[in-house]
Amino acid sequence: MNVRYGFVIDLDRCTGCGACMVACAAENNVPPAAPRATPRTGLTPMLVRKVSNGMEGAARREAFFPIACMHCGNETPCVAVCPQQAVEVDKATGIVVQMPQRCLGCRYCMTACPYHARYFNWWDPAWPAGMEKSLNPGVAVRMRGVVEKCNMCPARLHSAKEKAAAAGKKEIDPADYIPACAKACPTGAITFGNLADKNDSVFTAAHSSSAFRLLARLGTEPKVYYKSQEPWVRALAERDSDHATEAQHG
Amino acid sequence: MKFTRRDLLISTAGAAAGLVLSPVPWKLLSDASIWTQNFPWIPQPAHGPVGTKYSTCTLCEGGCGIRVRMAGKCPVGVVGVSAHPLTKGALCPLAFAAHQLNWHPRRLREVRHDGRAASWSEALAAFRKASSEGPIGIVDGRPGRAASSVFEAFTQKQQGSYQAVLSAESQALAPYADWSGVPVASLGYDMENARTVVSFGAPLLDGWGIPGRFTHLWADRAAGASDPQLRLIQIEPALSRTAARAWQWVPIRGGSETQLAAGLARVLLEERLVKSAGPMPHLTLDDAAAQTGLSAGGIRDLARTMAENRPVVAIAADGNPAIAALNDLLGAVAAPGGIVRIKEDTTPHVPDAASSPLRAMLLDSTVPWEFAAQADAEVFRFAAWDGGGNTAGWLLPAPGFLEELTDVPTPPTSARETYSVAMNLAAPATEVQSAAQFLLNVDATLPAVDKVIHARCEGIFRARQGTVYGEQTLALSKIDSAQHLEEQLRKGAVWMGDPPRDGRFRCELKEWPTGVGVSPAASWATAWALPVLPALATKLYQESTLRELPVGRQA
Amino acid sequence: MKRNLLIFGVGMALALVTGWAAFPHALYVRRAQPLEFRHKTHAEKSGLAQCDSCHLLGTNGEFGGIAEVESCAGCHADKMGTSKAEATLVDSYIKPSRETPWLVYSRQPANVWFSHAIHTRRAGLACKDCHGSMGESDQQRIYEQNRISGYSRDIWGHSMSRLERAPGDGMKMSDCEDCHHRRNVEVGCLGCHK
Amino acid sequence: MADLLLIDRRLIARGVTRSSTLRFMFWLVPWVALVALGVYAAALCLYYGLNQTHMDNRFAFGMWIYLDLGMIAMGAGAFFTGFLVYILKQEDLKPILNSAVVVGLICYSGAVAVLMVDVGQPLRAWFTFWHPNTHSMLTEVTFCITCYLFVLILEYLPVLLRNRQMRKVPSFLVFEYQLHKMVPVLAGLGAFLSFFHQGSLGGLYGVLRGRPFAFRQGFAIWPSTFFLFILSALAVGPSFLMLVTATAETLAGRRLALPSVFRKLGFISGVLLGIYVAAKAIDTLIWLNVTSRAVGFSPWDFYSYKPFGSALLFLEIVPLGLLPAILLTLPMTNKKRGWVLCGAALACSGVLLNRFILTVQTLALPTLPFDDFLQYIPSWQEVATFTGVIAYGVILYSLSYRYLPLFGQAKGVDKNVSVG
Amino acid sequence: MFPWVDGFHWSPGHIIFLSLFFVVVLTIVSTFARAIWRTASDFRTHHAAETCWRLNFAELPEAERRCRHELAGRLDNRICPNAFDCRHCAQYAEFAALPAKAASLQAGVSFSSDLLYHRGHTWVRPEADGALTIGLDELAQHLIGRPDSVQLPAQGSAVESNGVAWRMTKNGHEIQVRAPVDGTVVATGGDKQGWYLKLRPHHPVNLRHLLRDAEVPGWLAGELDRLQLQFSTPNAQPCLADGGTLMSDLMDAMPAADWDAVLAATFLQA
Repeated sequence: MNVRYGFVIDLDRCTGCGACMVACAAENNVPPAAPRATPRTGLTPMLVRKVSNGMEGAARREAFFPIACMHCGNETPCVAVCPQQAVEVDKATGIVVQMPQRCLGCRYCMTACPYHARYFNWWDPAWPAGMEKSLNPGVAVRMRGVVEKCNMCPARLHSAKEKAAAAGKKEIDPADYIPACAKACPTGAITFGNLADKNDSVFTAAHSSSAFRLLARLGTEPKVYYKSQEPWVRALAERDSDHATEAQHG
Repeated sequence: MKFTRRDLLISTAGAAAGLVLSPVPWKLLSDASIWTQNFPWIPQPAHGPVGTKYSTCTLCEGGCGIRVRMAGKCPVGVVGVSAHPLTKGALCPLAFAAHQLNWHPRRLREVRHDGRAASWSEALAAFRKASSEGPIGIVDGRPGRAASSVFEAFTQKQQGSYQAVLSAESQALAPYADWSGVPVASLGYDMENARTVVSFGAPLLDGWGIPGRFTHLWADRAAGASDPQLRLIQIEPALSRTAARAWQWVPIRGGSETQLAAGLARVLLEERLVKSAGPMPHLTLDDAAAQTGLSAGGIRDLARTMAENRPVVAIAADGNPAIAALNDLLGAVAAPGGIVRIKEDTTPHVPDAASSPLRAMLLDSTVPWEFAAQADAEVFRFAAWDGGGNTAGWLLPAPGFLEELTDVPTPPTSARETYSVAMNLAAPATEVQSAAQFLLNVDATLPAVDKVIHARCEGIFRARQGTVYGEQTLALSKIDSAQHLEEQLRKGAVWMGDPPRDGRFRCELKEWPTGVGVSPAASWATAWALPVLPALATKLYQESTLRELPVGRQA
Repeated sequence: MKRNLLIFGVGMALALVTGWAAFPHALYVRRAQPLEFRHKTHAEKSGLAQCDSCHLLGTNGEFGGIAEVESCAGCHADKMGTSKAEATLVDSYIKPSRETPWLVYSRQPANVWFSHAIHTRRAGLACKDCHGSMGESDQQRIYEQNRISGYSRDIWGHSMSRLERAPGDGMKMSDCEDCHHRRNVEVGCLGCHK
Repeated sequence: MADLLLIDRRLIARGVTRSSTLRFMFWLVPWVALVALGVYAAALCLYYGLNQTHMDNRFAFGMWIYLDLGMIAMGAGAFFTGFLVYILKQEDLKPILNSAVVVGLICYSGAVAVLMVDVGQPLRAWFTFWHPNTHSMLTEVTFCITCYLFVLILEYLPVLLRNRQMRKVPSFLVFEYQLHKMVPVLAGLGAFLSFFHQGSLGGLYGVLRGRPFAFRQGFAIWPSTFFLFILSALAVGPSFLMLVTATAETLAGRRLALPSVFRKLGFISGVLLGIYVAAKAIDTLIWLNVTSRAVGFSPWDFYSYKPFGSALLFLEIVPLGLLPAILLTLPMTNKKRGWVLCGAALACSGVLLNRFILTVQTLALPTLPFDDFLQYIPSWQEVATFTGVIAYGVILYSLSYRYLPLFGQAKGVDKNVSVG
Repeated sequence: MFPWVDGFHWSPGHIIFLSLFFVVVLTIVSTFARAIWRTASDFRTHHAAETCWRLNFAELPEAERRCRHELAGRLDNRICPNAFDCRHCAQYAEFAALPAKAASLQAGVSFSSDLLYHRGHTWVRPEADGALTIGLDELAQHLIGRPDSVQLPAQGSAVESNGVAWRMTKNGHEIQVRAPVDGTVVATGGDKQGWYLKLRPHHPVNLRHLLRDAEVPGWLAGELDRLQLQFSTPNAQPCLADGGTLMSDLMDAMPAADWDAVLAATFLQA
């Protein structure tokens, strides 16, 4: 059956706690920041950004946008530009896969990505002495000089597959494969599932009236949907220019 | 014929041609790139299969259920347990990287005395000497644990003093305890049944109480709705994380919570919005408005909203009595949706005062690093991580995350009594001793932690009430033996008691309190008692603009 | 002219000899296994004929890999022979229950995810399809490690040209791909990389 | 020292006069120093990784990519002159052909060298050839530039072998003769390759649908920038050549190319520039009114961030596009060496500005509604590498000028005393 | 890149791209290989020397490329288009018919009229037995004096016209003497003997390209003028003894002069 994994993120439920960011980093063996790293040189495959309605005082509202790779389904910008096929759209799952072992670090994909969801390993990955014992065995550590991003926690997909195979089943149990960010979200703001399956909760959520996608008009068919009841958030996301200019960087 | 320069050139050309036809350049090219794919200086994860264990997080007293992935004796991943009755699978952001803490650069790795390396035997000798010379004060950051009863047993035998340092959440409940005589540990907030929650600066959505409990409640019943089932009103000077997502944010002048409470009380009483006739605050509405920076109308509207959407409960970030009084006035004490009694025991709170000037103090690893010990006492400080600063006295490496067998009693703010056990799943990263173990080495007649846990399990089993949430959810009555219960708990299950048959209690309030509570700690630090943060916290404060690094913490 | 050709040829020959004969020796460092383990003996004498009697597959399909020292202790709790290896096994590994630092011929790098469960259970491959006749081996081969990449020589295979290779001799990505193409099983990068 | 003087003298062709060895060495010293610094900076980047630069996840491309685009545009003179001489049989341009080849070689080898530092994993760069993604403009660029570099080397070889000492070896001399006979083939090949990678460099940004500021519609698989880049490269190639020649002339204190050559190059450059400017203007209009609006961006917002105002757009098209085109083509200005050079300079800076806008401004502009406009100041390592490459170019050109017949017929022309 | 390598697609775009690439690579490689091959065959077919000479000739300054008939005063101004090989000159007969005006040599370099001269300052004397003796002319001898070393070709080896006849070294300068004619070496002499090589010509000998009679003084006069110019560098002593003969062994006499240039010009090196 045709699987298209995707996220639906309910911004109204997001408290910006950052659990998804930490859980993602822990699951995928993302190293802690190098001493000189900044928000612009860090490694945050899942990044929560704070936005506001630009008002001051009691009228001020703030919301949080969890931003990961949008796993674009059409004209995927990064796939087309990679000179050596280090990025591909996985046929079976629709996951946009970044292969650090193939990557030569030209960073063309990063310039191509409108969501800035791709990150370059500016430093050699390093952990405090002994902490490498706490690394997730299911994920290889990336090396310096390559691009990485959200691959939808492949290690979890792998163990789900393995479990299914051991049980002699062809299809994995959806409960066995939930990416770290979705699993970690304390308010259930991040939901994960198969967007191609009409019975899946994310399908209905993605097609609800309050659902939208960032930069949808670029036509790249991102597989990450956002939901919000708050008009100003939706206006901001749809780049209603007078909001957009006031919008603050999270 | 001699070998000319020309010949050299030609033979070199030949060699070049030959080299191209040999594996050398190609294999080297291939191996070089493979080398770049596994740089030898890059750490690689361990080989071999991984298992899963259930337990309870002990980083704070929230008592969240955790599922730990173990590679051998090493935790390699932490996630929440969705079956957990209190947290429903939610964890604070830092718990997801908690398994890194044991290798934190500031992990205490050896016994230190006045900043110099020392040995456990020396520490033991010094403590024995001290306890023979005078009373010992033991400070406990999380009363009610098995270790706590070891401490109490020791201090009773030694005529020392046992003192508990309460978290902000417990402090907020202290006024009710003082007015009603019900111990703080027996009180909680019944938020599940509240329609309006008015938070006076308490970070309800940012790790307050049991991280996940209220966020879940809020997410299910409030998030995004313009007319929600649960109204969260945040009264706070700054637009905090909680304020940002609250139904209403009331920005007031910093530290004027008491005045606002008084103002609200005045409106409630004057407009007869409450049945009970409590003491009238002296502060006038206009003064309250002036001092809080709100308009009188604003305070009035707020009071009306609170009165109209009952049950309502006001939550203080600290032990501010005025807010407790406000709750009493609103009828939120000993009422559904308000402050409730979670068990019927009436054991009075252990007096904090020391019998006589203390010869030495033993600080448990749960005591916040900021705690100031009695100046002239010799300090035996247990800690898993060095909070920096004080080097005086003894610094004793305590077990880190998942390195110690301990139990987790009912977390503050919980509306139900709970009990769970955290096993020592991880092999200690260094030679460690818990304070309780240390005391047992001093005096072998004390009850051992596992004995106490065993006894408590039997106690719970004898009471025949409550439910055990483990691999499957079981009413305790279905469990055949105390051993079985203990096994379940040791496997990571949590027991949750039923509400007490009689939850009634009354607060005797003569006059409106004017005292100001102690100011609360910075927001996410309240959810984080440890002096250090997991390495991956850099994602939150260094590699993104999501949070500021909490004061005095380091990743 | 002839002379030039001769000199050219000499240079070429030298390069070829170096490249095909000397280079492989220089490239790989030879290391001995910590113990001399005989698959054959274990299969015949102790009836451990099945690979999975020691190399277990977990309930969730995770592969146990090489047997942990406990399972050896099952029989080798005490010395079963007088051989030196036996003594080493018991004294330096079983008694202190220290894992034996085997050098795994078919060890793949950290970025490779290979599920034995999927290949044996679903694809129905036999162990020897990839590992060759490891099971009948009476003698352990010397372990050769690439000085640059750190890989076992089995990954590239023993012939430098990678021509005529037996099963298990050569476990590069291209070898996996060949097999996948033959059975037209298509898995993307995610299928084998982690 | 004496030996050095002797060697130097023996390397200089008989009958031509060059500045004294000492003078030449003094001239080289600062450039050598810059190269050394550049090599050191590059080594830092290769050893410690690209954290030595001030690039970041948003500014994933920086000064170096700009250098590459700029240099390769300037190097277009090499293939274009070859094309004019050997394919279009413009024999009168032959005298500057060698000089053009050297300029090309410098630009391309420099660009490739910088790219090797710029990528995070140089040791894996060959993967691009082994597992090419033929949809990627970068693949096209990599393949073409690498091939063309070899072509340039083959074109440079004859020039090199004509050195006075080299030619003493009969086999070298004959080889030079035979290779030179086949240069037309190479010229054709060079034209083919350059055509594609000049274009692909434009396509590099034109295809980025994620960057509405750079994204352009196009024909077949190529966005309009593909063709604009080819045009602009063709236009400035000769201009840059003229500037180089003129500089060499002032330094050498002698005429190296006949005024007719300048006039011809200027005219060609001017005409092409005119076409380019027209095309560019049309393209910009289409982009302003169709392309960027289609994806929900109001294009003038892009110019609302200082210092990148719409003035830049005007500057690029009119004073640095139209004006030089006129200067170079109008008979009255085209005849005057001064005007021609001025036009050439303007044309070159116009195209350099175009490359700058495309590389730097594109990345600086926000795409997400809650993004910021970013600043990026290169680190000293980046600048040092940059200048190092420039210095390398100067050195290679000086050496070639001194020891090789760069300006074929010019030798006979005149032999007044040398200054440079 | 190849069908058996990961990432190869049987899609038109991919195939077209790669085949174009391979065509380009093949063109580059074959161009290079072809140049090498042709070079080799030039040497095999003994065209190499001729090619080298023609390339060098093209590089010579005009003053050194003047036609023999101009030297003989038969013409006013003519640059030789045939690399000094009058055997292929279409107009030779026509010009040779014109009257010559013999130039007079003031500085005493003598020459004999029974010798045929080559512009590379060698002379050829046809012997009775059909062999050709080759020697260094007087001007060259005066310049060099006694060479430090002489490398003569082995007996039986072939010498090609305008190729290297033999090599000499003097004060660290290597001198390649161009062969005036081609043939096989039958005997070798040296500076003591006054001649260097005896050649047996390959094919019926044609010495039309060598200078004779009236052409020689004109040519030598030009050469002397050139030397005058080249020696008139500041720190050079007067080199032409007034009225007397040309000083012998000038290389030792005036080390300061730019011998590199002088020798190159004298022996027709570019």
